[in-house]
Amino acid sequence: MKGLFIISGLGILAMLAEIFKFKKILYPLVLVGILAAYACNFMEWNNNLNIPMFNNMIRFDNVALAFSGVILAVAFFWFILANDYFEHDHITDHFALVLFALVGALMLTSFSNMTTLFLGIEILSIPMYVLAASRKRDLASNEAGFKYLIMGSFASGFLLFGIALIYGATGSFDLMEIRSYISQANGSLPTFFYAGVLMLLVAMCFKVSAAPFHFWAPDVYEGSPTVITALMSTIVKTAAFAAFMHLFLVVFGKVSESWSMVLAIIIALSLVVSNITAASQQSVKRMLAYSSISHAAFMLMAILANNRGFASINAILYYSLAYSIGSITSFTVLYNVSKQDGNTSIEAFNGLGKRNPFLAGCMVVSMLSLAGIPVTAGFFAKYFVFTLLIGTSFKWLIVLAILTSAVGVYYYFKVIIAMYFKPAKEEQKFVVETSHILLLALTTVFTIALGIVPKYIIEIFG
Amino acid sequence: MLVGLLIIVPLIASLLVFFTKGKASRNLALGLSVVEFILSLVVLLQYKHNPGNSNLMLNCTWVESLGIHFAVGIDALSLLLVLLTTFLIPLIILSSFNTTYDKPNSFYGLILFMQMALIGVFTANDGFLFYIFWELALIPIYFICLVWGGEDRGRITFKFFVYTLLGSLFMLVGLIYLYNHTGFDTGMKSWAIADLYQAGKALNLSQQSFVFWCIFLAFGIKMPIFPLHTWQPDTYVNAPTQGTMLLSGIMLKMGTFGLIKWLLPIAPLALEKWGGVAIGLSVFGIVYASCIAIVQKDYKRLIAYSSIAHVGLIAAGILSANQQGIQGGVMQMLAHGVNVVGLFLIADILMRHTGTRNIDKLGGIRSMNGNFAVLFLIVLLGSVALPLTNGFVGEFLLINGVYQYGAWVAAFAGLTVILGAVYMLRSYQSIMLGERRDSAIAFGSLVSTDKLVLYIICIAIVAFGVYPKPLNDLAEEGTKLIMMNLK
Amino acid sequence: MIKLVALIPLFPLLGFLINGFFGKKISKGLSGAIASIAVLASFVVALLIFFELEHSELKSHTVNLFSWINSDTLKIPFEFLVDPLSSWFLLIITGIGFLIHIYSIGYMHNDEGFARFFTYLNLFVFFMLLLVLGNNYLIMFVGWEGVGLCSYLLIGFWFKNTAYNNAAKKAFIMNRIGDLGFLLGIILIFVTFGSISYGEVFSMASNGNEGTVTAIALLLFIGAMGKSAQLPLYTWLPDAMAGPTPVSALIHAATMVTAGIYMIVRSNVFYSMSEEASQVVAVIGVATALFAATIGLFQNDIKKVLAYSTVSQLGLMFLGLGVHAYSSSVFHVTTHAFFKALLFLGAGSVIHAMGGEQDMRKMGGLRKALPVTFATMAIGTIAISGIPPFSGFFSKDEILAHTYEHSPTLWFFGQVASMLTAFYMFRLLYLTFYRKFRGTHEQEHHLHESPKTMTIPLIVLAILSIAGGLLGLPEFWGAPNWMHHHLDSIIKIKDPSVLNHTKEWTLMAIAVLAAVATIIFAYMVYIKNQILPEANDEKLKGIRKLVYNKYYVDEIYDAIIRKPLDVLSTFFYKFMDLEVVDGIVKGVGSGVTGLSSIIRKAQTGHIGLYIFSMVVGIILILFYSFIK
Amino acid sequence: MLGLTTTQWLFGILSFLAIMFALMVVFTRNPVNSVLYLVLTFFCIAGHYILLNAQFLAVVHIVVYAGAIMVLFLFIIMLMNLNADSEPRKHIVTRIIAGVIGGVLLFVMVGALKGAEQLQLVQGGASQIGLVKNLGNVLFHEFLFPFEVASVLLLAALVGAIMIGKRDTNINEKETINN
Amino acid sequence: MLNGIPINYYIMLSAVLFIIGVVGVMARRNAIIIFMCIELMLNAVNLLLVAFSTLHNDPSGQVFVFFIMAVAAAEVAVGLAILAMVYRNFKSIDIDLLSRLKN
Repeated sequence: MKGLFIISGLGILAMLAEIFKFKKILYPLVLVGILAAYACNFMEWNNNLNIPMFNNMIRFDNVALAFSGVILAVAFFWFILANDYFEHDHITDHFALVLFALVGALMLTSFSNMTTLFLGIEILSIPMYVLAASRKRDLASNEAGFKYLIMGSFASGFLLFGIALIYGATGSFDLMEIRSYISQANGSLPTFFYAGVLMLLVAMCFKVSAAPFHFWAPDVYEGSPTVITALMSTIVKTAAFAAFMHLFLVVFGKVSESWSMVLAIIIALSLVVSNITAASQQSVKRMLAYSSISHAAFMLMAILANNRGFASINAILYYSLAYSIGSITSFTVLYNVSKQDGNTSIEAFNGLGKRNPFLAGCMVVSMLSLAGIPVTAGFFAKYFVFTLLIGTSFKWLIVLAILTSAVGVYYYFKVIIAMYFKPAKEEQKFVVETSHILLLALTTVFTIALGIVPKYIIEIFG
Repeated sequence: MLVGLLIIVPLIASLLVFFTKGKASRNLALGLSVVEFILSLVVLLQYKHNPGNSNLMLNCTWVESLGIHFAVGIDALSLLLVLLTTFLIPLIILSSFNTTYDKPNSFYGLILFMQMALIGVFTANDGFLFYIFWELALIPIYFICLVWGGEDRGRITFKFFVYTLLGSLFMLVGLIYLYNHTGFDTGMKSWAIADLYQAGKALNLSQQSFVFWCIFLAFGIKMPIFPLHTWQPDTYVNAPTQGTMLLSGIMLKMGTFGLIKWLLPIAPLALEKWGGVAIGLSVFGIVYASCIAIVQKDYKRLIAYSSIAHVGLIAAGILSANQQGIQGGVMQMLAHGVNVVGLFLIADILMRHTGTRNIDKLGGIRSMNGNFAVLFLIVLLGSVALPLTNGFVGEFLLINGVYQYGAWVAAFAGLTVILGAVYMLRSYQSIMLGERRDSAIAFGSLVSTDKLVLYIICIAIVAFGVYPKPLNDLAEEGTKLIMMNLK
Repeated sequence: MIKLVALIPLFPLLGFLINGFFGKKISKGLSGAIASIAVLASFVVALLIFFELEHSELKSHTVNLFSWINSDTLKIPFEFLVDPLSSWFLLIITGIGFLIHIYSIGYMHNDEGFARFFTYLNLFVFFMLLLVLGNNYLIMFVGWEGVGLCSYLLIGFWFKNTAYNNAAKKAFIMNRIGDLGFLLGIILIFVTFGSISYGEVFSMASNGNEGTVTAIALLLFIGAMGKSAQLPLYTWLPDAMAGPTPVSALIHAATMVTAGIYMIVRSNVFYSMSEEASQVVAVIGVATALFAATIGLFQNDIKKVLAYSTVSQLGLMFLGLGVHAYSSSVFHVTTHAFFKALLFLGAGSVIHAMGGEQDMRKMGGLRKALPVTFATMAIGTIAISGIPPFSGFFSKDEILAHTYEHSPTLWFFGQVASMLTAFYMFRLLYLTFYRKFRGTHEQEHHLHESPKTMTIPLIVLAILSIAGGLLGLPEFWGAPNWMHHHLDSIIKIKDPSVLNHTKEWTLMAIAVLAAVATIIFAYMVYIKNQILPEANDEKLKGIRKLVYNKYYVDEIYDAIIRKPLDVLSTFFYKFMDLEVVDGIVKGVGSGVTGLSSIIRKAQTGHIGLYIFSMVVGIILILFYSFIK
Repeated sequence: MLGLTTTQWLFGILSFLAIMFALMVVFTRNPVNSVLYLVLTFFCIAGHYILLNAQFLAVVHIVVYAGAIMVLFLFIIMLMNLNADSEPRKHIVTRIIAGVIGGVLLFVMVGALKGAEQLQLVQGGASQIGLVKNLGNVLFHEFLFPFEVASVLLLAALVGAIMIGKRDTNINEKETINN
Repeated sequence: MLNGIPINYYIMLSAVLFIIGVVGVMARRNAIIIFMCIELMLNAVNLLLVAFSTLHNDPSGQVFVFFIMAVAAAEVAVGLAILAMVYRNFKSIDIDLLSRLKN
């Protein structure tokens, strides 16, 4: 709760920094602020006095806290990654926007009312539109921002329509009430309520970029500045999944029969489309975009398993953490590599194993993790999903997932092969700034540690 | 505790080696692997002294809520394979002394890391742990092949990796499926092998068949069994010699070992229904691979195919699921491990001394170096399973076991006795005998390390052919255990 | 003493090890001496054991060394069996082995592979002894394969010559074919009786059912076919003459090739139980005898003639086995060992004198130059032709007599075969030693009698060939058939049939007359009208051409086995493996990438399309959920 | 007349007009016109609000949309001086497809939005919920938090708009390459 | 006021308006028109919400509409800013021209 306030406060501070001339200390200030927010999260852990609040507009229960913890941690890493991204004019605006986006993300972990859901999504999205387009001279960036904007607002149209229908059926925006209403009504709900649920499903699937609502993602990811892409594929995704999970596990879990099959088909579609399309990508950045779609599909599987109790939530939490850390690593490497000769194509990685063994090593670990090879975090993430799903009637999805993830291995390993097997254009080594080295070391260790001792995350909710 | 040490030592060793440079790393690696070998001998003594020794069991919880334990233990079977591993790794390292690899520290580090994973696979008593080690073994060999491999290694190693990974993922599904059926009585799901056995036996035929094929796929690819083998020859040929040795000498045994410990006891019903198909594939693979070996020109590729043939027989014997078959499988694993390493070393020596592995370009080396010819001959006899060589015991028991499954199957499988002689003698003749070819002119006397390794291997071949009892008793004991679980 | 039976194979093993490791360092004389002494030592031990056994009540002793292979119910100890049969074979092997070792010292004295040769020879003796000593089928199999290996090594002894290497390889592989049958037989025995030790198996044999026993008998016989060069697996033996002549004498005449007979005599129970199996053995035997004999008629290579005669003699022995005349066959094995070894060694001495020439068309008139060789060889020839009182006559006659009891037809063919034998053997004698010399001048100049080391063994063997018959004088002469009594204890099921004396006398008479007649015919052909074999092979016509080229059997095998195998292999490799199996894998790969390049086209970059897809998706979802 | 009450008449007329104008928005070629049609649509919707006793909302609606947002649109359009002939048009096929898809969507929606047949709107001036006082209460008690957060949203929008709109003082060209 | 109108009518009406908006988005290339169509969709939702709030006699529906308006305003502000920028760079706001990023 306090974390939310601290971050919004930081945002406003950032805005004022330009006027009151403390640009210089802004960066450390933000880092400290995030750590402070993190600390608050810790303190609120397990003391349930402060939920629900504001007549149950948001509730920071442990799940919410855990997810905000993930988001804040990743945000911290992201700021380290992005430090030199802010080294140009109106840095303050960027800070402000990112922080406001963070506020939205935190709201999505903790919302407990359709209003806060909607506002959260918009607060998260609108700054992202701007940030995607933040390279004003760069046509790709423009296009990315523009596409994101149009598609995003179009999707929120459906989101709202769904909310409206659900409101119409249940007469409330409060998730708890909706939930109790569903359980009382047991089955005698009007048809258009289900229509509303499905529209919400569609809107959320758009946000997490699942096929066939994924088309925006690759273009936007590719067009945006790399660091922003990193932001999208980590924080935005995690937040969106927190929201998705909250809606469809906690609230609509009882009516799962109305949406599970649809979701299953969406997952299957996402798996196939994303992995197969990624196989022939030349730009690593774009490849990562597609891979993020397939990971989304995996996380959706955990939701599909719709496990009462905490298993699904655990799985999603673990998965989003593993995935975010993994992609932060890979994006950091990508960022540094592409800084060398300015393109994100796979050729840029040729001979990296010689040019900068450290970067190459970290990239290998992150690729292994994303591909789901033991003992990296990515493996456990997939493993939990499988264990959840094998108990359900959707076993065929596992088989599909395995087949497609074999394809996944193909494109992840293309990078590794390029690094160790293809000769580099120019042999000379290049240096990486210390902050990034630290970041990479941290995330890499984290990735492996998560894989070796997953219990601290997986048993977090007891 | 001791068994824990068995796994830790190579891990530490690999880390240490990573931080060395140049010659130091290979010497260090050799030393440490020897230490590991001695350690395994200590384990052997402990086991002989008291099989139930608490030193030979280690079981600490890993992820309590998921019933995952870090449970490793030494029983007769695993002991044998651990010994094989720890015996071969020093030889493999020693055999590399005449080739200079760049980044030697990572090269030897990876080998030792792989040793850790292999020992883990052989000792794991927890399904999940088994899978983890299984995959861990894959990564170092992949990089060994990718970084130090031959031409076109990018594509080939990738094929190898995806192939095996796909298989093991299916195995994971099968295991998870079992895991999901554990603990109906206790209510606590568990990965412990005993519980998996129990769960497997409780399943009905169709469920067992699902599990059977899922798991069999992984092992079949690893060994490899006939239609799943195409990754193997390319990989063997392209990998650096030490990589090939690791792959064929030890890693291949993961599959056969898995069949014994992780498939037979789990799905008895499915074995009855589908065992025939599996055996059919393996047995066909024997003849198929042998025939292909006959027309090979590249000696390394020839060995690769011969290895498929041998493994086919091993698999058939194991799948026939009787005492002789399984025990023969175990014995043959050990024999094949030693022999194939010897053969690949010989291929490497040929390459180094003559610059070619094409058997048509080679010839008359015997007249240059009779000593080498004799050693070569002994290794060769071992792999054609001549009596009083280590290969024979296993092969006899295997054919015996298969015969008990079906006389005609055994007769067909027995063709390996003939075809094996055909391609082995043919290659030996055109490499060593006849008038000396130009390629052989440079063929001087062997380097001391090569000689040493070959001598050790030949001694092992003859010694365990004449007096296999020590190994054989262990194999018998281990097999009896499995047979009990099959009941 | 019997307890020390392990010494018998041990000595040659030691000889093998010493020569193997230090052969290059020590002098030729020494290594030759070591090898010969090793064999001599084991001969002595064998002799002692033999007599001890003669006097002991208990006729079979087992000596356990160590337990070899154990698998649950399958227990295979490394165990030796000393009984009349094995002890007799021990004597043959070590005795003749020793003579041939001595001979080789002279024969090989200027070969650079001298030490290597004796290494192999000792190793062979070791395995051969293992073969006959083993107390269970697997030990026999060990020796079985071991001698196969040694014959491979010795045939290809001059490894620079590709033809020799091919011969060696052929021998090994053909033996392997037989061995597979043998192995399966052993396994079937284990599966049926739960053991493979002779004692237990034979005691239980009676309660094995007819079919199984037949199967066992036939499988074992396949093994015998390979080792003892019977149809259709005989072709390796003539080629095996590539090896040094002492090898041909020891391995391919006296000992190894008789392993098949040993094995069948050993397992006589099965054959006595199964009439079908016995008939198969008999028919194959007589067929081989006849077939090989005909080929022998037109061979010009002196060793080839002897080789085919060996095959045909072995055929006779199997004929004997087929009619349950086990002791007679062993008897013939013995006598054959004597005179065939003699003949080979004699041929060796001839070749030695001719400076490596083996073609009889280039010889002639050697009896003056090589008196000892001539005399001994003449004795051998007479012995093999079955002229009384030489040894060959008794053994052969015994077999034929028993054959007649079972089937006169078989007897007839057997008789014909022995006539042919007599013919080509005398042809050999005439062409080699009579008439005038047909070789080159320097050959004629170099002609010389062989050294003592070579002639002494010849003489010894000659004596044996003459006196060998005493071992088995026919019963109906009132004389004791020693061999028969000796082996009595190991023949589990006795052959009841007995022949009346008049019949036996007639048979014997027919045999002798036939032999004499053929010899006279041979004399007519080669001495009186001085006929020479066609100088160049192309001129041969019709049946002679066919026979001369050994009925083209090798070519036929080439056509129906080797070529198809090659074709199949190439098909498997080039098509199945590279195209189909690997092709599928590759296909999947390229399929994915292809599909990928198609699917990515859907990502046109036009927002319009994205919106379209989204709306269509929604429509489908709603449709699926609500319009039912 | 026709058994329809005034309300129903009003509803019918307003709905008809709203749909008409909405269609015009989509199908008129000239952007300026479609803006104006959209304004008209909004007015009709405002009418509906009044019918539904949401008077305050109706007023706000007019003010915000017609007054602010649409003006913004017009402003932009003028800025770019777009007009009928500069207007790009999708291919006729595409437009037909769009129409068809719209039809299908309507069809499935009709199918999906069943279940409210029995529900009647609670009528009569009794309903006070639409009044400022009432709404204010709800807004500042129940919805206080969203209200506050909305300010963050607006701030974000503000900052974003400024950042996009403002000319860069120094463009370091490095960033224009797409990484 | 006077007697009632079935809620269904309102649902249908807003559905129709919403769909018209969707069709507009699909059928036009001019980014600004597309934007307006999205606004139309939002208004359809607003109408629906108000109708429901009257149905349930519950003000929160109408309050929600305020938030939607706020968000709409914000979106339009940002959106038009981006549009202006795009126009500056591309000299057009035809969405079909913005297809550099694809495949």
